Amino acid sequence: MRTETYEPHLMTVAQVRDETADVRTLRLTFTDPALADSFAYRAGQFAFYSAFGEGESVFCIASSPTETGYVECSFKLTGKVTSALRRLSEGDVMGFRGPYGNSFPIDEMVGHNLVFIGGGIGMAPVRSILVNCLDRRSEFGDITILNGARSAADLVYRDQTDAWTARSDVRCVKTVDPGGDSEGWDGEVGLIPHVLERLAPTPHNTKVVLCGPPIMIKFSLISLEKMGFSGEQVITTLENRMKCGVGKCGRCNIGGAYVCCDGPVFTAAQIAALPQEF
Amino acid sequence: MSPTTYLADSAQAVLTAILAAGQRVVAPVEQAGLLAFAHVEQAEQAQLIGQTRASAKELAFPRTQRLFGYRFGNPGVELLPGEEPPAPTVLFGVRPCDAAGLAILDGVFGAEPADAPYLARRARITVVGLSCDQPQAHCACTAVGLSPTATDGSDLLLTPLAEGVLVEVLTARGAALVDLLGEALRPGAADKAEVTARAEAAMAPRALPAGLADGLAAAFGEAAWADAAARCLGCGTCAFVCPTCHCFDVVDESNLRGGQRLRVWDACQFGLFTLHASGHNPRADQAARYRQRALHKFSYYPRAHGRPMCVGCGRCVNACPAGMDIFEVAATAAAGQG
Amino acid sequence: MARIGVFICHCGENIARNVDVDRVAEAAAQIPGVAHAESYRYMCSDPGQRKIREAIVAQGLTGIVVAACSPHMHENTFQNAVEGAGLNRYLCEMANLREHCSWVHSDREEATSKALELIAIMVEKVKRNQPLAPIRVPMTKRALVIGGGIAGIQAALDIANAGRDVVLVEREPSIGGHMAQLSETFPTLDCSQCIMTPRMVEVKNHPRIQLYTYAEVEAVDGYVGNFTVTIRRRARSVDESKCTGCGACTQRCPQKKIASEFDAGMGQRPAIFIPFAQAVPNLPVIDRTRCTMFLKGKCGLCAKACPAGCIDYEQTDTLVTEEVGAIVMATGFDVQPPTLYPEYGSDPDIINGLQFERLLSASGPTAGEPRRPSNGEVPRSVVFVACAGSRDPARGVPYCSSICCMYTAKHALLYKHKVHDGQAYVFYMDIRAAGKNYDAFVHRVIAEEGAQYLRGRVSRIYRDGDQLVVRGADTLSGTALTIRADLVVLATAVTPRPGSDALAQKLSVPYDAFGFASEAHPKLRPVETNTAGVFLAGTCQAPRDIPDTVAQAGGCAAKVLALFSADQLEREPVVSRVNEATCVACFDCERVCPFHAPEHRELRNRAGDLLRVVSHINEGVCAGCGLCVVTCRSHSIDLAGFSDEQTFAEIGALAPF
Amino acid sequence: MSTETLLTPSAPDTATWKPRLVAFVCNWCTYTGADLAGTSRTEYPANVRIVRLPCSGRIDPHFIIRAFEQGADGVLVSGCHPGDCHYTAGNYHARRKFMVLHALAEFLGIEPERLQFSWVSAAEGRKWADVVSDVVAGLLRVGPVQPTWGGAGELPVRSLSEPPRPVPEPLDVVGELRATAQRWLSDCRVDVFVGYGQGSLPGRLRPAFITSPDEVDQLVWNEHAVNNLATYLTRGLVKRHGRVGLLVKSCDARAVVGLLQERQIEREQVTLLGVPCIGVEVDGALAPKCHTCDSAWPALVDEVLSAEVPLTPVDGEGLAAEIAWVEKMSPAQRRAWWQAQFDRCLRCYACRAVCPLCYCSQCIADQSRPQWVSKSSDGRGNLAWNLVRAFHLAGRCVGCGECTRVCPSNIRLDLLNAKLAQVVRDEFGYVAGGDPDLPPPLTTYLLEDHEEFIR
Repeated sequence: MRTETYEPHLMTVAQVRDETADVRTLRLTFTDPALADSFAYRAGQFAFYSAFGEGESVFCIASSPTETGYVECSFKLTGKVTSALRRLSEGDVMGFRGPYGNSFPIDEMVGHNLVFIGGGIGMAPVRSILVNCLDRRSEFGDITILNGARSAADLVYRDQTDAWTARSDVRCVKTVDPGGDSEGWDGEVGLIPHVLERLAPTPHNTKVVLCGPPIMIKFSLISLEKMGFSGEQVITTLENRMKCGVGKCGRCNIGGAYVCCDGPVFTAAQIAALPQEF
Repeated sequence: MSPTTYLADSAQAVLTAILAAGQRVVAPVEQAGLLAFAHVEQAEQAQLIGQTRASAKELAFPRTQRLFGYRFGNPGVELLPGEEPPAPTVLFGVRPCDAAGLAILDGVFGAEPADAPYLARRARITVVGLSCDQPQAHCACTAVGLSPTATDGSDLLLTPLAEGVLVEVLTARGAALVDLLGEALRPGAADKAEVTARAEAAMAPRALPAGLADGLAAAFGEAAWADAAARCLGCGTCAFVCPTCHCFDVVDESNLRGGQRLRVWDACQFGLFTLHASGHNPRADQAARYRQRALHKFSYYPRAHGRPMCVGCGRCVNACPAGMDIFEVAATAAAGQG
Repeated sequence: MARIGVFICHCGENIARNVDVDRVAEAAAQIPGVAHAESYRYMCSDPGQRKIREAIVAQGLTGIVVAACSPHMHENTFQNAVEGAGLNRYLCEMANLREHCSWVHSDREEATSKALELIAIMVEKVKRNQPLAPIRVPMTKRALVIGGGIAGIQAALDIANAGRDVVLVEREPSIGGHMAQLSETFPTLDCSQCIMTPRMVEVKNHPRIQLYTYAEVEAVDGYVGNFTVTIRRRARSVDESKCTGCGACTQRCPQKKIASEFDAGMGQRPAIFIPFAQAVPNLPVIDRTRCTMFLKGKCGLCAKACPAGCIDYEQTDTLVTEEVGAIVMATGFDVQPPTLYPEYGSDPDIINGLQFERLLSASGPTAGEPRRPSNGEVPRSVVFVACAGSRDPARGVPYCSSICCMYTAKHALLYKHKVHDGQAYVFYMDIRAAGKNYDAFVHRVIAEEGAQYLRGRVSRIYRDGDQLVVRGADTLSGTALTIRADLVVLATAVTPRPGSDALAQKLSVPYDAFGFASEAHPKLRPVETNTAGVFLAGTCQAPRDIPDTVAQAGGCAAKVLALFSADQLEREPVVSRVNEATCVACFDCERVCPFHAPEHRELRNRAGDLLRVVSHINEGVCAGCGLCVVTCRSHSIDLAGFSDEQTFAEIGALAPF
Repeated sequence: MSTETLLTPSAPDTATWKPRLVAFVCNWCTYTGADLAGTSRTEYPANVRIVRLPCSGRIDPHFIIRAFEQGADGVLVSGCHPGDCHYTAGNYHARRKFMVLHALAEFLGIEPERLQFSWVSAAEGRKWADVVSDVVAGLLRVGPVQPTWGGAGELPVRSLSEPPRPVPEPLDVVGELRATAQRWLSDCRVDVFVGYGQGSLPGRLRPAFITSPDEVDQLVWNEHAVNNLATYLTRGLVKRHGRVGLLVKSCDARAVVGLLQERQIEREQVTLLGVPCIGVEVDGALAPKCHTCDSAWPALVDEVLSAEVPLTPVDGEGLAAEIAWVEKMSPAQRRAWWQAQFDRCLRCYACRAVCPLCYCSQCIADQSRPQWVSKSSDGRGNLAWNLVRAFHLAGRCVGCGECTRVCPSNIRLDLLNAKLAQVVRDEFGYVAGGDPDLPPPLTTYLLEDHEEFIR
């Protein structure tokens, strides 16, 4: 492993996939084969991605630990670094350092029914743990997946969502906000909390993984509470700004917690106990 | 380790001996009308009265630090090393508050996963503290559990007495330095209690209320923060002169040929500090940002580490363009809650 | 990474002689982001362009640098080639290896390394280029002509006859301008009114011309293709819809002794008057500054006299708004008054050329017979002074007024024709008679008509009893001259019409220190201005004679019609754009923009509440100079094609590669 | 190549050194003129690299700073002759900016040879070649830019052109101040009154925001009333409270004029209470700005506190003397002196935070596309930041001196600002903060503006 805290590994872009007009997935492989072998991570962890010359950006690792030989990230075009990352094509070199942070408590999830809810690019961390669980399908109870987006054009992982829908051992629903459907849309139309209430998963022996924009999280939590879920049953992630990943730079500090070290995965109950500034 | 103590003629004499021993020394000097830590070659250059405008943290945590470099190829990128840490240095004449600041930074940067660039520099610094015998109007070390003669963070602490100076050896690194100094130091002991008492008596009475950490945490939602922060203009002066503030930004600088990744000081008072790429800002106004600073220092940190993330140097109060006083604001906010 | 293709042209030997193109190609391939680099003998040739197109397709190139000649030479060529391969044309840049390198540096080593750096600079730029699309602006195919002299009339008729609507605005009560005032025209001696009047009538009757006389342009908003013009129609105090032009009112007016503007003060008119017999429209107007009704509140004789009841003392100015796509400025000239030089004094018998025209005109106050203003007698000796104010930087204007030599010769000739025994003297500096048949005309005046031409200046004129004494010098013979004259005619300098500078400001047209409007380019764009869609005809731009004016007016019409030939205006997408999120609305951009492109845009939330006002650049107006970009302190404005990021990247490539 | 030399070229080997000249030129005249030099085969030194921009008005001073950062030994800026601008007036505006930049560069000790300006028309291929040859010859004379400035030996650390003057006894206006504030608040004329209250450290005052008539006793006035309260007008005060009552000294009032001029506030939003001022204290002495202040009475105010103002003649030359002191140094000394100043800059941005005329919602120092100003608090970044700031305040700085008062590193920003104010006054006849209806001097031009510095 490297000795310097901030120096990234060099990675090769192995595949570029466009999820939507502004969300792209990169598949990265280690240029150093020794690292490739020793590298391990858990679902929910995040990493820093370098576009040399422009800087670093933080995203969760969107691939599952069960998908070996590479890591994937999905990111939305927002600024200088993401637009530089979008300029990369297959074979180009970029930087990667990680994994950082805690992870989804998959061991605690074993034996439970699972509900996975992702909104927009929030589906990226959900995908990691979801694929991880699907790869160990027999260890879990009922699995419900809800992938929502503002519009049909903004739905990420559409092909995979359709593949999950086709499976008989999970219930998978995709939805778009009212007015966001377009010609040929074969999913639900409605805000995620509403569709969630329609799906009405049982709170009994169930864990919920919930990721997405702050406003969606807020209203989904209200719905979940109404449906009888406790704060401990709902697991989500915080997406604070970060620069170091090791609890030093101060950006992701919320109360006593550093999201980069103590998170990014929190239960709704844990978040409720934090100062409300995220 | 119980401190070994020595006596010397004066702090100046100790400095002379350190320089004579061939050590690289950074000490307070007067520059452009202000005291600043700078390289000294002769003991007379050092100005051992008063408080430096900036804290001593810069030597270990510089304003700008190259984390690594890179050169573009076609195709590919070649990584280049980060900065070469400076030569071993004696940081001389550090006031107990500043030394305690370094101790706090050591805790932050040393906590796993540790910060290698900081530690690389820090490992080469020997801190020679200098007790404070003439506190400033803004000094408040006693309010945060320190004293004008506190030893926290120093490898050696010099305390000027009526006759000569008391040298306390506090760490192995301090002892190693003493070994180089020869006859400038005489083994001996003296009581610094009187010095401490006199200096403390000279300080303006400042105290933080009991239960501040919990009181502030409870006051998080108070509307009063907006009033408290009304004057604050959101510059980074308080953080930049603070011995314990350590927020930083990581930026790239590059051209066609390559570039470098730098760590530069940052401050939680800047609006962009927490701004998400999406435009969402968890701390959208100055009140929230000021609250973060107050709570981080006097609530979050103390709850985890049992001491404030403040050494009472009072620099932020003194330097604030708008007359903000964090002690005052924290006490008021916590009291308002009670 | 970007995938940039670099194509290096040998330009035959032009580049290859001083630049080692193969070595440059090899080195250029090493520049980060360059996916392809090659050199070719003639990049601009068809095979050369094909190489570019093929490489774009085969290698998926994202940007192109053609290292060849100046972009002024072939940028368009290569942009077209790039577009032909499906890449946006603005993803192509040129490195100038010929004009800026191989042709100016003979040291092959130096030139070669510079060539590589020039390429690196453009590679760095093109990496940041954005695909741009031409800006299309809808167009109102209707023209505004300001000024109803011969220039405006000609432009209006040419445009209207080509089938486009025209709005013609004239400040005076009648169109016609100065040409209508002239007696005969040089060198052919056509009767000015005889050739002018039919054109004026044609304007009046033209179904495509909307004529506003006694009207002025109050405000001009908008931009090429989309101007909104506010016109102030001044109150004539006469109901145009009812007036038949019978003239009964003018007969009854008690005020009869007002100096006639049309007669240049040589004749008189009433307070309600028709400017001249052939006026178009042939309607009276009340001069409210002189009318007893307006000055004293009672009179009303004209109203009583009017059989149609069309006198309206209550009439007010009205504002009309017209939408037009192009504007022709044809505001014409004035001549300086004859009182410019104190040493010439101010004497009724010292007049300027325009006044003499009226004395010579058959429709003038003296029915064409020259008479002295002082006593009405026919002058027996007349002194003409050319350059009375022109080419005199100290006291007059430094420029040549261009028409004086000719009209002075004409005056001398016409005078001699009317007063056979009279003597004409002409003081001149030199004779500028460069037009067709002009020089022959002047010679004829000297040789056949016996006008005495004296090369020299007049130093003093004073009255001695009934006559004027003119003292001057004949510099050819070196003698001092004293001439007794009955009349002195000064060819005073031609100046722009008062107020034309204010109008130029409304039109965003620059003007020179004398007030003449500036053309976009003195040689190649003589009728265009730097404000797109605004053109110049006639003497508002510079002194000139009638044939030149008519030709220029025709040129304006052609430009306007060419503009109107497309349904939409297509403009280069090199325009400024505002980042509304960071704009602090200081509007310094508005202050500096020569084209008035920045506008105030209101940002509202969904409920319609006003959040902020920010700057917004009107793309139809923006000329892409980038001045606003530099002026904006928060850098909330950027210029497409020459963005801050592109330029910074170029500078970043300046470090030795 | 080490990382150190990757971005900032290392000290050049003088034996093989060739000057690097960057030319920013307009597309229509100079670029075409350079084309003509080519078609005429007019040889000139190969040291020049042209960056083409549409107009000299597009040549951002930041580009020039950036070029020096990237190792240029010299920069040449060239556009159309006056009157020839393709865009009518771009070069006239550019001329004013360049005038200021030229003066700033000179004041900082940048050798004139390194920053050159010219007008070269499309017809002047020969002139282009001559200008480049000349400028390159000049660069050969002055030699390479030293990667770090300095080497000028012992330098005075600050000027002492005038002995510090004692601070006059403050005028007794507190009673009337409180009464006025109380009246304004009671009459609902204002929603908040901004004045000075007692600070937490002895002898310090600080801004006080009074929202209730009962609180006016917090208001005080004395020689420690240093803050320019106008700054708060653009810091959310209006949004938070509504109508603002503001206590202003004459220098503060000038800042309000600037804000009105630049449309940052509406006159109706703010009610100004003028306080006659005969000087404030900074560092135990009369503030430098007060030495030359000739007006105890602020302009533009709605009401003014009455007081007997002793006649205090303008005393000494204030900053002008210090500017002259800086200018007396050799360019190399000046450069070193400023280098020492800028080296201390922490990039805390207190200067920006207190400046009433720094109101951008996003400062260019915080922008990353492009990274206008290097974030690093070292020679490069600090020079760029302080230059950019000074340039942005040219013709706008009202001389309240707040930036210098608050600088934790004692950087003499006031000298930079005052120098540019001098240039603007002498060249454009303009003094900032005078007339809210005048256009700021760098947003306008005169045909007859000086251009002796342009070839």
